[in-house]
Amino acid sequence: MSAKDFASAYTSTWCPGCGNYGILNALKKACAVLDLDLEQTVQVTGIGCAAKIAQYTNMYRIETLHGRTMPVATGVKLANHHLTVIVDGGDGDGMGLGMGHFVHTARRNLDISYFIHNNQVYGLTKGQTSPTSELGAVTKFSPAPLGNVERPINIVRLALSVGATFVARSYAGDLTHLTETMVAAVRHKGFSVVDILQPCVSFNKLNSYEWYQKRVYKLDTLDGYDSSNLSQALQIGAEWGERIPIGLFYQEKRMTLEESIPQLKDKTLAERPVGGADITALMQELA
Amino acid sequence: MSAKDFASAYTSTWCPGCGNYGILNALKKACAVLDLDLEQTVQVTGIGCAAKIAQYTNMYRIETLHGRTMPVATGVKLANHHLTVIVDGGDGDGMGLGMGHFVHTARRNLDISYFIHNNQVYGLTKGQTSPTSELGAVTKFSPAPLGNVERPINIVRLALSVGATFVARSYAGDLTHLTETMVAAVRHKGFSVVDILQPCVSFNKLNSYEWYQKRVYKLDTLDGYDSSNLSQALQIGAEWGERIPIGLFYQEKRMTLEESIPQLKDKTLAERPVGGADITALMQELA
Amino acid sequence: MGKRDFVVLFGGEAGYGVMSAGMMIAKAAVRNSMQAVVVNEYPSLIKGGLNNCLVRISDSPLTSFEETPDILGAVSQQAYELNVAKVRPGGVVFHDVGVKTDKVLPPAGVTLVPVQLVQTGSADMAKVMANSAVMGAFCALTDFSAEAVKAAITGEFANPVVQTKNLEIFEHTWQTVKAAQGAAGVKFPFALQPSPSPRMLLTGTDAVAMGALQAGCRFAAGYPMTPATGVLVYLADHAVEYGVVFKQAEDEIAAVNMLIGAGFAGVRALGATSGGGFSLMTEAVGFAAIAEVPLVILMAQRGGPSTGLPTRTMQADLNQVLYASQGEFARVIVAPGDVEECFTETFRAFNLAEKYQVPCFILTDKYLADSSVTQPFFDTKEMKIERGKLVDEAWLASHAPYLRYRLTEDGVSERAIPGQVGGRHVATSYTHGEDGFYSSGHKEYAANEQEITAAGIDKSFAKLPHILAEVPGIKLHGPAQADLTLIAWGSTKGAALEAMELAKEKGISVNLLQILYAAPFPAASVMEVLTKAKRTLLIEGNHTAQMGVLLRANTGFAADAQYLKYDSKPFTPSGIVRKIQEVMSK
Amino acid sequence: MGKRDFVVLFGGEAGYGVMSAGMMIAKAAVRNSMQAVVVNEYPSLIKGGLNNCLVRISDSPLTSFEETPDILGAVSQQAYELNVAKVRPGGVVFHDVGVKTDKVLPPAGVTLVPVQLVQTGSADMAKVMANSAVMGAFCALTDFSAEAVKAAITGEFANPVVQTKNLEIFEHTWQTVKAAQGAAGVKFPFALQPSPSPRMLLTGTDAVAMGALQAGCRFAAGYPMTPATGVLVYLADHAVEYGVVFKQAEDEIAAVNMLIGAGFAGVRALGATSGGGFSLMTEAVGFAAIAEVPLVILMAQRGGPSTGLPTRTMQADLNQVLYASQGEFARVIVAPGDVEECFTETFRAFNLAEKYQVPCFILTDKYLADSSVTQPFFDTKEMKIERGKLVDEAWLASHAPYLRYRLTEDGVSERAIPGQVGGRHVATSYTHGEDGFYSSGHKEYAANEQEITAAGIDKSFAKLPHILAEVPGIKLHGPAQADLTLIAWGSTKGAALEAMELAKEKGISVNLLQILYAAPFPAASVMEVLTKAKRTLLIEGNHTAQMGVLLRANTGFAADAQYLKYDSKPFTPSGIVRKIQEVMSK
Ligand SMILES: Cc1ncc(C[n+]2csc(CCOP(=O)(O)OP(=O)(O)O)c2C)c(N)n1
Ligand SMILES: Cc1ncc(C[n+]2csc(CCOP(=O)(O)OP(=O)(O)O)c2C)c(N)n1
Ligand code: SF4
Ligand code: SF4
Ligand SMILES: [Mg+2]
Ligand SMILES: [Mg+2]
Repeated sequence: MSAKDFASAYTSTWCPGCGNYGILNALKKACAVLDLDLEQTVQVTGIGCAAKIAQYTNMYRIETLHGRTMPVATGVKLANHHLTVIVDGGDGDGMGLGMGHFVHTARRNLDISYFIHNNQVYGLTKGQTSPTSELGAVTKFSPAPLGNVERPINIVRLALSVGATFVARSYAGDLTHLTETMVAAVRHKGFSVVDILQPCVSFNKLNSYEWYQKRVYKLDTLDGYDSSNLSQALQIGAEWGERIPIGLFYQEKRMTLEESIPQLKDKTLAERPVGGADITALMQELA
Repeated sequence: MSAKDFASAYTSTWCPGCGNYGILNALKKACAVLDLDLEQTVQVTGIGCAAKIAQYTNMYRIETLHGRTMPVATGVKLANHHLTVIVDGGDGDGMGLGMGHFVHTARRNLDISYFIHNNQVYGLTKGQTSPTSELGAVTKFSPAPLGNVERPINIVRLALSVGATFVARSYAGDLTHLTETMVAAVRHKGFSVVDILQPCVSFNKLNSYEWYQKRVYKLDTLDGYDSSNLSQALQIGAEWGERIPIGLFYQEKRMTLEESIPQLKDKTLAERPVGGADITALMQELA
Repeated sequence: MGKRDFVVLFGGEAGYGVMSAGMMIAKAAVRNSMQAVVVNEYPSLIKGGLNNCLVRISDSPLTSFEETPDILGAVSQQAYELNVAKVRPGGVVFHDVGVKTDKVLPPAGVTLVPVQLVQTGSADMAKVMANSAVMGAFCALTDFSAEAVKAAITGEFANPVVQTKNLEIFEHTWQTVKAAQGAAGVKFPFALQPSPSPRMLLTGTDAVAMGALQAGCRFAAGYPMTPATGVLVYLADHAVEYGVVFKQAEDEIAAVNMLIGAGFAGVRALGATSGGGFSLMTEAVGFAAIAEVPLVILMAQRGGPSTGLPTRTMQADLNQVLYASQGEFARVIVAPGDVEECFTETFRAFNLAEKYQVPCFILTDKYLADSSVTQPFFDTKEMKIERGKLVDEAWLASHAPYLRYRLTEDGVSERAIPGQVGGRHVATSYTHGEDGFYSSGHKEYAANEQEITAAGIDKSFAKLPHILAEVPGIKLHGPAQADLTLIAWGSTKGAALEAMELAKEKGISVNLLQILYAAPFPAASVMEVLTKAKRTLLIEGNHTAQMGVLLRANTGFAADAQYLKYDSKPFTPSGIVRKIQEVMSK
Repeated sequence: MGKRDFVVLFGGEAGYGVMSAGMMIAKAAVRNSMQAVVVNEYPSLIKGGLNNCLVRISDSPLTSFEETPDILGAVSQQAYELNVAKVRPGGVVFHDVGVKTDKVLPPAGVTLVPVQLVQTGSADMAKVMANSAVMGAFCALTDFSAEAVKAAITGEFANPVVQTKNLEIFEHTWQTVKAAQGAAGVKFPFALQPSPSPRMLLTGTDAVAMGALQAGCRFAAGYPMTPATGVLVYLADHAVEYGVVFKQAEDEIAAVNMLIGAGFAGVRALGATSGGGFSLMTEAVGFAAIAEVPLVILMAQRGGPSTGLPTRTMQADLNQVLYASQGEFARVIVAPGDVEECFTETFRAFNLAEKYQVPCFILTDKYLADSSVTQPFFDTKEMKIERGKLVDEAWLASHAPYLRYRLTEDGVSERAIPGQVGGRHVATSYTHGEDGFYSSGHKEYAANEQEITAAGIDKSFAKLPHILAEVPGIKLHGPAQADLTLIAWGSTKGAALEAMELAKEKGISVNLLQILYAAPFPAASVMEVLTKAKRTLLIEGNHTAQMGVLLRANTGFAADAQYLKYDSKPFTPSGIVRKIQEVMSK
């Protein structure tokens, strides 16, 4: 199958030039490279511009509530762990309302791929500060002259700190890199997080294509970068300013939650018959 | 004033031997050392055994909802930043429901002291797995033989990763150390987190006094430990097993949220008069 | 009228095992043809607070709490002081020798018997062993079969050392009390004989969990919250045998969204929480509804508002569940009145959730969740799994293009689940068209956004008459015609049923309209009964008569009188009878 | 009857500035003694979806939406296609030259005028400048004062380059259209003349924010959610001048709990959200209630359920707000019907929240929040701050020991705030005694736990009659006696008022019962009106007649007829009149 087989019939409503187009294209390409079985794939999204991607793809999809992708994806995966589960959502969605879920999902290590469309702003609600907005960022909620006074969250560092087993960053303006990163993330058996730098042409005038283009560099251009070294990853992950590293920061093999549950050994829950349970033993326990 | 001046008139209902007694005693002693003005101090707690501490102290107190100490404390502090704000809550309260708030409160860096009574279990609800429970821990929600399969949260490391400006660990069984740590935390201008190892004699048979006694050692016994070095703190903070470090991991001076808001320069919000606002200019804007 | 019941009350601080003592006495009774009710009351404290275990035993059906002990066993000072006034005249109080009885005197005609209940030895052990001493004293003072109790003790303690130790203490206390007391005592009035068929002593909690397993529930997610935790613990404990996964979530928001994920993926899933946790689930309830993902949640009420009284009972959360989440959509709320209904209606809820693709709530309360009653084994033969319009790949292949949200007469569309060939679609929390696509402002939808919006809401409400037609919305208990019709719901059923019998003995003919389904509201069946009612008395465990308000809102009918109770204690038959007499004397 | 209004509709995809064009026309009119209503409609998309800006202008009061344009300006194909059918006979449609008009023909008697609306030059600039072209064409075709519009343009653009450019385009388009069109046009029927006193053109959003500032609100916390975001943006924008702190929270749970913290510390605070965010605030609502911390929240309804239709209007969340959170407690819900009430009732809500120490909700909707109307300057002289039983240190000193939750006749206790000497206490989400201490099972409380539980709930409800006595629960509009009484609430007021006038012209005497307070429900005043009503028509923007149900539940009264609308569009006077005629013809 080719990338176009992964598109829905609907017209996109993103702003012309929005970074989400790049992400959608990369995702479709990645699906083609992975030769994903559409019937066996579930895309879970939140609410926001980013999350609308579910309207433009064509696997099984569930567009959840703002901030609740992680638990819905967890439910899907535990119900049928043979499914490929891909999550897309915004930085607000994931790092605002979704923060608690993110931390806990990371430590659980389910085999889920999480693509965060990080435009450092609340797009769909027309431009408020996001948890990843730069210090001083002027938005509708943090007006000039002061701007944002809360230290932004570095998604890569956070993901590393809370136990994600695959942590990468990519850029919506680099289709090849993003496609490759997505492919690797889906192939990774465990919780993979990709922080995708995504220009929002309408509400984030600061972090533009030009801004990123000047700063972004690839980790694999660093001599001897070792993606199995967590403390190195944490250290380089902290870099954000004149230079912004993209690539695979860290990958680790750790047992997934699904693997650790004996009930999921031979069958998925979805495969088990509904009904036919014999509760006699339970009744006897109480007699 | 002495420690007993900081006690309420009510009988405690903690189990005999509970680590919360040690924490309460240390808190009262710390209040005495700090010579806290009770009328200018607010204790914010959640819901759980730990949170009941608000019933046994006698400053201004607000016993909030399970998991919501951080935002309530934030509201109190922004409303009246001259108040000393102390937060007490359980590990479930803070790291379960409260996780998102914790991360965001840390990055905001308000001048609040947060004492987490970490008994690695849900005490008040009679023994379920907490986000800090050990791997393999057998509880009502993670029964034998499997026990807990989710990687526990290391509060110290998490606090360091998300930007707390004072991060310490202490132990309910060491009154002196705990008192000193609390005193330093309250004196710190910024968000201070103290992870307090607290035996729960009723529902956590694993992490007992004896267990801790064998493992706990003081950071200041380490040669050249430098509490201004974040990466060292992160590294030592990761230690958890045969040896468990306690003490001040990290301290940093950073502008607090209150300090960054110009409206709070001369007066607290609570001091400003209610009423008397002149909205003529606002009306003119719209005419 | 002969004696209806024999009531035992054991009291003591947590740790003395009064609850397990009560349960063992009840087990001994139930295994020997008796009917029993066991009601535990305890504060939201780990230690120190008073635990009461009330056991009512009879040779005829018992359905409720009634706190008039024939015999009180008080392990501690508090247990004595707070309970002694409740003892019936002619009753007996045995108490630990350490208890001072001079501060609070017993009622006239009540005998005090000091007994060594707290044992010597290590503090914790001494306390725990107290339960066997309590049982020994109880048997000695009532002539309740020591053999039956010893059998229960033997069954309870698997560890042979503990078993022997407990039996010894039981025996020793029995001997001592027998020797010392002579005449004092209150004889257990019923004849024990082995039950011909096995019967359970089970709680609402057990029954809901068993109903879920019977219904093929394979996934549960939750966060501890009294009094709902028990169901989750039950499922966790039986997860491996029954092929169930229980996931403890970081909060109730995560829990309910995990359930929705599992439901979307085609797996039957159960959540369990109480008011505070349900508050956090509010938003997701609407999501499940608009995405038409089946959802089943046990909502066990406790004392409120807010954190309130975690371990006390109330029926004050009906409105919360009725109206949770923004906007309007169909939902099902069933409020079982007893453990049997907990079982059958939980089972039914799973069917309804899938057939109608709606959120279903099982509304219980602390009292129902925690109290044990005698129950014959459930007959599960006729219980049929129904998954409604869950389609298979063959159907999908012959009905392309598949429209997940096809508009139909009954409001229910064909449902495909991930993994099926031909069923791909988008489920969404947005208002959407038949294919799930978001309707607002997209070119493809802009022209008919208004129609789509209204059609989506109509679709949801089109389900209601169909649901109403298949559920037992109400039950009428007692005579078809009566001088007074009680209106009650949920756990109040038990006390109301006993009150009905008591009233009959007093010459008042009473029947009971039990409202089993609060949503969809069974207005027609309710009115069929009420139009025939001579006089009505509404009984609810809350302040604002929530069911009464719902009744009036739906039918215009207002009850003649109300008996509202919101003091954190369950209703009693005697309390209801008093109210009946008051109403009838007007 | 003469022409009542002149209606202008501008349509185009986001980015063309049709909303700002409409606002400038309205400003020009309002500054020149006209009354105007501006209603913006846009989908929940950033770009691409159709934005409509409807401007109604009249020399007499206008209170509502009515989509029958005399003139339509269509910047894009979609704007033309989806709007052209709405134009009144005799009306004019001007459209960008790029629009193809052959696919959808205009109604009979409507003239089409092609105009170069989208400008040349850089894509973004070209779009933005379109608004000046739209205004130029509008003035040319209607003879609406170009001078007045140019003054509005000059006021709008501070940047001189942008200002000049816009004025140029305006002028150029005006000239071109005038030159080319000759006779085509529809004359603006009212005479403009400078307004004697300044009047605002303001939205419900502005009015709520201004009411809060007038009330001394010093703190706000929130998370963006359409259509509530505007109030937070307003406060953020004016924070420094008015000594207010606005804190963006990580979610709505944090927001509401920050508000509670601030309220506990004695600061007036405002939250603002819509249904989904309010769902997340549910649990804290009960916390504020039981801890008796004042809380004020703007709840702006949008299309539901769930994420629903973020930018569309509905009145379907009344029940959600009425019953949010477990357990039972007093709350206040006011549903302003227009911008003036948004201002006055927001102000009042802050007083009520402190006087009665209860949660207060201001219930608006997308339509009210976003639409602009003409409003004279508010007269604030009589607006008095009332903080109720907030005590001072002198009082505390003379009333030791201080009991924060003292039981009183009106249910309100003296309130101390941190920092005060002598006021230390514990506030809690648990059921508690008068001193705030948790009551369940503690030795000090065990004996009277039941009394404390019931007293706490009674205390909350004791507040209601006092609140009821001081709020304007209802308003009766129109004649005291009428053939038909409309019952409406919230933003429906505006359309109902105009419908009342229209009906009068048709010879039907109609009045309007506006229910302003949904809680406490003003049953007595409502019934005073309704017992006199000859016939009643209930009008609500939802499917289940939520206010009608509340009315029936509280009074037994059921309206004779209902007009329910839940298609995401606001009510119109003409729609209501049609319904009135239908009802009266039965
Ligand atoms: C509970 C809740 N609160 C608020 C909203 C409103 N809302 C919709 S999208 C959004 C933020 C979008 O920001 P982000 O997640 O970064 O996505 P983006 O639009 O930038 O891609 C918000 C606040 C909501 N839908 N639900
Ligand atoms: C929303 C909500 N969910 C669940 C509960 C029930 N609950 C009360 S305390 C508690 C956990 C206590 O654990 P922790 O915070 O670690 O405190 P501890 O009792 O161990 O000191 C829970 C789950 C609640 N009160 N509110
Ligand atoms: S607002 Fe920003 S993120 Fe949203 S579609 Fe437009 S450019 Fe993209
Ligand atoms: S249950 Fe544990 S934490 Fe709670 S009081 Fe008892 S020992 Fe302490
Ligand atoms: Mg974003
Ligand atoms: Mg704990």
